[in-house]
Amino acid sequence: MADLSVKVAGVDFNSPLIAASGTFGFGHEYSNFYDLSNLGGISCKGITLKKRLGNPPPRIAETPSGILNAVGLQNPGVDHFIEKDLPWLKKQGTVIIANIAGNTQEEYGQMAEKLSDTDIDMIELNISCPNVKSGGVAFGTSCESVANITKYVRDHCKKPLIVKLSPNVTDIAEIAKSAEANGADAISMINTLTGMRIDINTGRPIIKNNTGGMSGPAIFPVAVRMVWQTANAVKIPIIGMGGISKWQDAIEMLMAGATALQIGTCMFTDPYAPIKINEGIAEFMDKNGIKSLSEITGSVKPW
Amino acid sequence: MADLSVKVAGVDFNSPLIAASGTFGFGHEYSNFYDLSNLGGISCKGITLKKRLGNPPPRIAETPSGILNAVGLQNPGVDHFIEKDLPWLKKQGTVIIANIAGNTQEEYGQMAEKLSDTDIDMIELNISCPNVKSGGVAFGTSCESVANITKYVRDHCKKPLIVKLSPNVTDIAEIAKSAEANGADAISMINTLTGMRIDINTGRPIIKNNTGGMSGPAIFPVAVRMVWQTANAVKIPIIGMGGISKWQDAIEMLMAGATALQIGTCMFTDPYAPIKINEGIAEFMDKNGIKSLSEITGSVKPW
Amino acid sequence: MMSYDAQKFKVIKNEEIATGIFDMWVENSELSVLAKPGQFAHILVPGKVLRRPISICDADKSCLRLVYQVKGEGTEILSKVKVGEELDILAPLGNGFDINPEKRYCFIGGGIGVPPMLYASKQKEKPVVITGFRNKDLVILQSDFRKDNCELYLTTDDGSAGEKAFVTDVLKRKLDEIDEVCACGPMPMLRAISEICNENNVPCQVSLEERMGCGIGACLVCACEVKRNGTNDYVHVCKDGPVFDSKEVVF
Amino acid sequence: MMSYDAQKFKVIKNEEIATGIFDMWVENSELSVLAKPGQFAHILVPGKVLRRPISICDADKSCLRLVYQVKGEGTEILSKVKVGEELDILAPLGNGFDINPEKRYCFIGGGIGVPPMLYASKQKEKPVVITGFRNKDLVILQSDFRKDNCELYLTTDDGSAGEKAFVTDVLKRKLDEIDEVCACGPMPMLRAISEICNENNVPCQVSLEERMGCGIGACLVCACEVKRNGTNDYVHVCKDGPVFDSKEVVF
Ligand SMILES: Cc1cc2nc3c(=O)[nH]c(=O)nc-3n(C[C@H](O)[C@H](O)[C@H](O)COP(=O)(O)OP(=O)(O)OC[C@H]3O[C@@H](n4cnc5c(N)ncnc54)[C@H](O)[C@@H]3O)c2cc1C
Ligand SMILES: Cc1cc2nc3c(=O)[nH]c(=O)nc-3n(C[C@H](O)[C@H](O)[C@H](O)COP(=O)(O)OP(=O)(O)OC[C@H]3O[C@@H](n4cnc5c(N)ncnc54)[C@H](O)[C@@H]3O)c2cc1C
Ligand SMILES: Cc1cc2nc3c(=O)[nH]c(=O)nc-3n(C[C@H](O)[C@H](O)[C@H](O)COP(=O)(O)O)c2cc1C
Ligand SMILES: Cc1cc2nc3c(=O)[nH]c(=O)nc-3n(C[C@H](O)[C@H](O)[C@H](O)COP(=O)(O)O)c2cc1C
Ligand code: FES
Ligand code: FES
Repeated sequence: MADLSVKVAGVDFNSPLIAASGTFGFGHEYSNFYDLSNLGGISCKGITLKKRLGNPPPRIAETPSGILNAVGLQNPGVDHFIEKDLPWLKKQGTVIIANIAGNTQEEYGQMAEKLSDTDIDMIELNISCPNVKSGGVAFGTSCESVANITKYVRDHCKKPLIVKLSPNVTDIAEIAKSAEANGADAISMINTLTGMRIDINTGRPIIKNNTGGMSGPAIFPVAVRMVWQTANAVKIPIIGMGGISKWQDAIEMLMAGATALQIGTCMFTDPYAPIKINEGIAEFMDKNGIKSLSEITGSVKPW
Repeated sequence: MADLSVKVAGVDFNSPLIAASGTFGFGHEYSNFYDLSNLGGISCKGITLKKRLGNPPPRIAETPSGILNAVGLQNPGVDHFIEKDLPWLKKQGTVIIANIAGNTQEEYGQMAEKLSDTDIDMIELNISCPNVKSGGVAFGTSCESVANITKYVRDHCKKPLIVKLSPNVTDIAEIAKSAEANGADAISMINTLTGMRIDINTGRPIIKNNTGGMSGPAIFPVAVRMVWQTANAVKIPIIGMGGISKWQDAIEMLMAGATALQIGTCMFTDPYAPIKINEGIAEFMDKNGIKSLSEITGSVKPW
Repeated sequence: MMSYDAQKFKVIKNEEIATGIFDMWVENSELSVLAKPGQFAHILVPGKVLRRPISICDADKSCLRLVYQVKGEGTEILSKVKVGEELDILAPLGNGFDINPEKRYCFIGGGIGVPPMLYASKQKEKPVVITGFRNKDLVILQSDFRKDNCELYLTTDDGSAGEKAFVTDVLKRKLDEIDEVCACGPMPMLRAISEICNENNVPCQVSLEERMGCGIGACLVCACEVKRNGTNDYVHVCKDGPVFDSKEVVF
Repeated sequence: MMSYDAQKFKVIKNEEIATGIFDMWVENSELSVLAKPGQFAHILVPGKVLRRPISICDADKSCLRLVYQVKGEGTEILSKVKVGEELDILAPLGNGFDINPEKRYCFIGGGIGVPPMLYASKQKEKPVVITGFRNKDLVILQSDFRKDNCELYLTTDDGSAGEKAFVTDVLKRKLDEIDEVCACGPMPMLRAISEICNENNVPCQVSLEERMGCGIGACLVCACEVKRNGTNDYVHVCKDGPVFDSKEVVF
């Protein structure tokens, strides 16, 4: 079978598919379906300094070819994660990425420091969560704030640092450049597009948070476009995501410029999606005589 | 049957459904399917000062529950429109809106002046077209540029002025406020979300323009969210659009804050969509004892 | 560990049994035998991104029975699936009812909450079963319960079938004869049942609904507020439930 | 003016006639009688936003015949539509071939461009028909053309069926016997045919493909570059075509 390994910011992944933060919890549940080493890595549920209850339900709605969610970063807090979840995760034979979110710069810094003293493989800076009141996406929507937070966390972080970008911006390539210039080792993109659904029978938003983050196949073309624009603007590797649900999407996202991929929503549709996507990628490589995924990354030939 | 009329910026529409610019040409073709007075109005294909050939094909691609297009404003120019198309359109018993796009502020102004001397009903300022090299979306992505162009055109325009907003921005409500403060009589939103698809067999973008504008059901939740945010920020009426494909969507968009609606892509799927959507709206109104669509506009009750 | 593609079920029946309510039997002997009362099936409706959770109404060695009401687009599509087609279903999921062999039970179902009570009631000899519906057009599964030889009560809000009463009216009459209640149905009904049980010191298990993503506990979307050790917390319907101790639930 | 929901066609046949190529007959007597050779049908594939344009391969008083190749998701779904189901089809659309009763024609089809030539060739008595395919697995409609009593040529790129030749090789041999050419197939083939025709002063009509939106001329997405009166312009395959004078087309 084809060699599916990729390297991002010095870290080796045995497959390009990483479980997207928030869709895979801390891995326990999906380990009932398959060996987690089938995944290149796991980006854990977004964690905060202190335990968070998250938003009241309903937290999810369906949309044409997509979903909206507003979980609101429910998580047990960074200390619990380090003590209870990380040790088990590290035994699963896959790269473990901590996805962190803070209310303040200092909180991000504190978490990065705590995690730097563990054997976590990478840290993903979530400055793009649209579903929390303070912090969240606010850090991710201007070049200046992205520059500040990236620099600050970089100074408190000894691990490879991924900055995860929000698509709810006018010029994502500029934002990526800010992250790159201030110490990001990689970019991951895209987080969810903010959306809303209303139940016309009750006149109420379906999601209690009113708005939610859109993910799934519907957003795929936006993600491909943004990855392409960003790949043309930065030199650091990009972990592409947003709506990937089949192997063809994976190839397309790599062609647009991604070095590795994350998948989330497609696992709600089919928990075995990562296995099937990997098989499809391998077949495509074999059929086209492609030895390494790096040959595909960024290979799109624009007109 | 329920009263489907709405009023936007002093103009009366006998139905809330307006054909979205670029999807309906100048109406001739669809008049083979039904009387155009079934529509509340027609926003004509975007016109420019001089004739434009538009982009080379392919100009369209399919995406999950949506499409990408990059027609690039192919049109015969404003003079041809006024002379050849407008007279016929004005006889169709429906509101006629000119959608104008320019390379420079002056071009917009010249077109507005020419159209002000005709019996066109309204002018829609297209500052959000993502598929042309100069002008286009550039005018629509910062508050300052929106303020400038709106003010300039306002000074050259004697017709009710609609400003059409791009969703490819960080804060659409702020942009709407700029348009309102500078003389817009109404907002129409959203134009297409920029996206990209790649043919993995050729490694080429499917659309010759590389990127295209995404429309159709996939973008509906983003449109609803943006209309809701904007309705909370401005007092002028909003013409809501983006992915409406069934009567339920129409009600939802009205609840979010729209006074009238535009529909585009859904007519590619079903040319009779406007007829069916109007029927559904009327039934909903009858069933719920709603006398006027103004009762529905903005009636969402956020949590 | 489940295996790749193990979740294929063959539809062997899919019929309307009351206005807008369908009775579907799906076959997969490997997974059906594992089903416990109160668990649910997470059904992939062709063309949809999210699966639909439906309670297991009954199960035998080879099949699951799922009784569902057409509500929106997903169940509409489901109702058109033909016998012989395959469905992708994750099942059985969640924790079911905890049924003690020593105790006397009352199983209460309201509306589309009635189906899971069938499989549950089969775990006991001649249990009390109370079923409530809005009106006669929505009455389902009566002959199944009767076949099962239970003490069956039928109520409707308008008296168009059975007794004109709420399930709680019947419950109050039977309190002396039972040790525990298992209930599924609309929230107001569950709240009322729970209050009666609490007042009378009768343990009560309720099966809850919440919109779901993964269905297995990973995405945290199906949150349900509970009070445990004096503090409120969110647990998850798909993994921690759908059955909860009614005392914990913040209604 | 067409009427609301007039565009429902009933599928009465949908069979694979060569590897990945399907022969579909759809019934709607009101619209089928209007079909002219070279026009197309715009088919709504269930679940898809965009319709799929397919040439009319044949037509009678009540039915349209559509022969299509499974390429992507839409035609894949189409190939699974069952007899008896209804499809929403806009047809007939576009301008077909302009066939002069006085002239001798040569109809040329390449690959999946062969189907529209069947209906076209039926307009003439014993016309020359040249069909070309990549290999024998993709050969279609030979017996239909033969039934139609035309002078039929079969070529394949690899010689696995008929003559190992390009359609242009045959065309060159027949030039003396014909007055006009109608062709449909891949762009390189059409370009080659067009060049031969130009050199020999034989008029040539070509049927083109382009990705479509509305299918009726309103959205301007199906642009095709032509040279008219010395300047280049975009016309539209759905409304101005799909058949064009090959001299105008900018290949
Ligand atoms: C554990 C559990 C067991 C259930 N058992 C049954 C049963 O046995 N029979 C039955 O008829 N119904 C049952 N339901 C409710 C059933 O899941 C919904 O009616 C169904 O999902 C609606 O889908 P739809 O496509 O018709 O509606 P849509 O409105 O199209 O659904 C849109 C989305 O919202 C979700 N959704 C909508 N309503 C509900 C709801 N009430 N609960 C959870 N998700 C919802 C859908 O799953 C889908 O993701 C159960 C729900 C849960 C959580
Ligand atoms: C006027 C006309 C007549 C045609 N006649 C036939 C015919 O008789 N038999 C036949 O097999 N094919 C014919 N085609 C080509 C056929 O339309 C495409 O093969 C088909 O649309 C592919 O759809 P898909 O869902 O399989 O592919 P997908 O890749 O899923 O399609 C995605 C989108 O691209 C469009 N698309 C993809 N390829 C083409 C193409 N070559 N031309 C136009 N649109 C395309 C689709 O319509 C759809 O909108 C014709 C095309 C045109 C324009
Ligand atoms: C239920 C849910 C929860 C999520 N939680 C997080 C999170 O905690 N942190 C984060 O960075 N992204 C979160 N995301 C965003 C995903 O990681 C991902 O960026 C997005 O879903 C797009 O990818 P997809 O279309 O493959 O799902 C969440 C997404 C979903 C659907
Ligand atoms: C083929 C096509 C051409 C378009 N051309 C224009 C245009 O000329 N001017 C404009 O303002 N919007 C144009 N649009 C955008 C639509 O008017 C509308 O904003 C968008 O499609 C979202 O609505 P929908 O999802 O209902 O199609 C075009 C859209 C499509 C699909
Ligand atoms: S649905 Fe994902 S945790 Fe319950
Ligand atoms: S497809 Fe719309 S103009 Fe041809």
